[in-house]
Amino acid sequence: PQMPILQWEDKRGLAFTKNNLSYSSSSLVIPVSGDYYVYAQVTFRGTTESKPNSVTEIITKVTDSYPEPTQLLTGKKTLSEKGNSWFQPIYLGAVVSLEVGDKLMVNVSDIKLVDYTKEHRTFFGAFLL
Amino acid sequence: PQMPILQWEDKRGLAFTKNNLSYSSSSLVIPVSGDYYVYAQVTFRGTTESKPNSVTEIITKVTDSYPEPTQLLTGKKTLSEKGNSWFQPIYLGAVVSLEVGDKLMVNVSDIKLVDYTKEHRTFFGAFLL
Amino acid sequence: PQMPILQWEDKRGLAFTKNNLSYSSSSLVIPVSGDYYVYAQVTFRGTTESKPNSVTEIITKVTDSYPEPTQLLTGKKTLSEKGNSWFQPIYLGAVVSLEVGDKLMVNVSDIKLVDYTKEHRTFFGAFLL
Amino acid sequence: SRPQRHTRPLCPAGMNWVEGAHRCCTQCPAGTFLLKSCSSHGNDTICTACPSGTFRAQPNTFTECQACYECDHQAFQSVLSNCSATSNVACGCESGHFRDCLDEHCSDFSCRQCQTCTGRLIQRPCSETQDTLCGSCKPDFYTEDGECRPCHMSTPETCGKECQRVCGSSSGQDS
Repeated sequence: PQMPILQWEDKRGLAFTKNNLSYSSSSLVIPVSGDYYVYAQVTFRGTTESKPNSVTEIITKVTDSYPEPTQLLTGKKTLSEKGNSWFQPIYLGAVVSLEVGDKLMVNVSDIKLVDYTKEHRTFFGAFLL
Repeated sequence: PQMPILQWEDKRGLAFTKNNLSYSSSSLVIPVSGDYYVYAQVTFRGTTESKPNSVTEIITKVTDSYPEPTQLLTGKKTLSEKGNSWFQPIYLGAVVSLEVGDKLMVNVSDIKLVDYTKEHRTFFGAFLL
Repeated sequence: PQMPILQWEDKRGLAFTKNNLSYSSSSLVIPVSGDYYVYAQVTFRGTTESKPNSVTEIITKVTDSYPEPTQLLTGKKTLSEKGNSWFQPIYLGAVVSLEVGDKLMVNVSDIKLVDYTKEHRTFFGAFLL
Repeated sequence: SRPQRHTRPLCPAGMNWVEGAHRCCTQCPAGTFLLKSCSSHGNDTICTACPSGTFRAQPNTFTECQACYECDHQAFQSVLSNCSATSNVACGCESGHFRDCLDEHCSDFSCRQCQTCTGRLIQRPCSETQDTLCGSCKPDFYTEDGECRPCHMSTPETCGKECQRVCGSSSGQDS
């Protein structure tokens, strides 16, 4: 079963899309085939009560021509925080070859643990080389 | 209250600036408006005595014409190390739209905990897309 | 003593090389002098028995004209996980000036602890700006 | 040659130097941002209101407004004041709760319930940033394994020092 998919703000504040790289239904849609540097940071946070063993962030690609999503980049971290609140950022970034129409999305192990409160803590993007 | 601002070496060793991206008074100064990939890693380190609850790294933008800095990217991590010494690197990177004259800087929660001893552990940079 | 050097898959799955950036004997070989964004993520993982105090990832440059490798980027993290198994990803990325013929490689503190099981967890790359 | 320092003439209050127009142009007031910059041949800055969910607290020549923060429901925060076009959201705790700050900046905190000091004197009441500080047992209460319990005539062992008043008056009546 695929992990929950994050939704993103694509216009307000620091967020923007350009050069036909568009955002729709939780995905960045690739406008032209080529090599892209794709990156995302998710800040996970919670209290001791809501502390899982680990948190995971995955950047995934969905292609019309293939039924299953492809995992491109994965960051998995076990947690050992003791205090009553914890913070764990995971940054991922790499060059991947993409085709026009491919969709990029970010999956996380638990959406409730994602820090959505400040736009500079959790972000996602891509640029054509 | 803004967090302390890190100072950087911009000429010696691996450090360099070019294409008019200049460094002055702790900031990278943007020479031409456009989209930049901005990144920084700070390695925090200390002993158990000097271990805070958390460490934070923020990449900030300052503009002459606006009194308040804008936080662009933030990495915040709670610490749970037990041993007598601890290390915690935080890497941040993303594309941001910048205007000519904007200044980029790196703020940290505690300057005393920053590992400045080796240039390959703590670094900061940007490039125009 | 240099830390162990990781070996990489350069053709199958998500891996690829192009624009004459070639891979041979554990290194990316630089085809043309210039500024490159170099990056790598290593996911370390193990069980409590095999848990060291810390894990380290270093991106290193070897140049024919200089006998010793140069450390370009380093990520060092102390571990405090308690559970029976632990995961710790370390991402590094920055712009470095390279000469034609320079070789880039990734060193790790302990090869046995590197998660090589999934290509999206541990990866290495570079692109010319 | 001496590196040419990027010098900019100082603009009068309420105006900013705009490189493109090579002149000072009026700033957009707080709550708005720059829709169209002024031009070198006369027309002035055109501003427009910050879209909902964003704000600008100061006059500016920015091409976007800052995204509002959100209060952290996972940390039981509540909204003290909503984000407006000119001010960010302000988050706090509901009454009967205090801010358990992660660090001295307290930019991140979780709201935790104030202690109720059952059977104890309140040494320092619960405040926004500090839990209640409970003191010793109230009069007519006695301590038993860390708890403060009310003195009762019926239970003989409570007629120790703390409960003299309750037990004292009752024994007076019996004799």
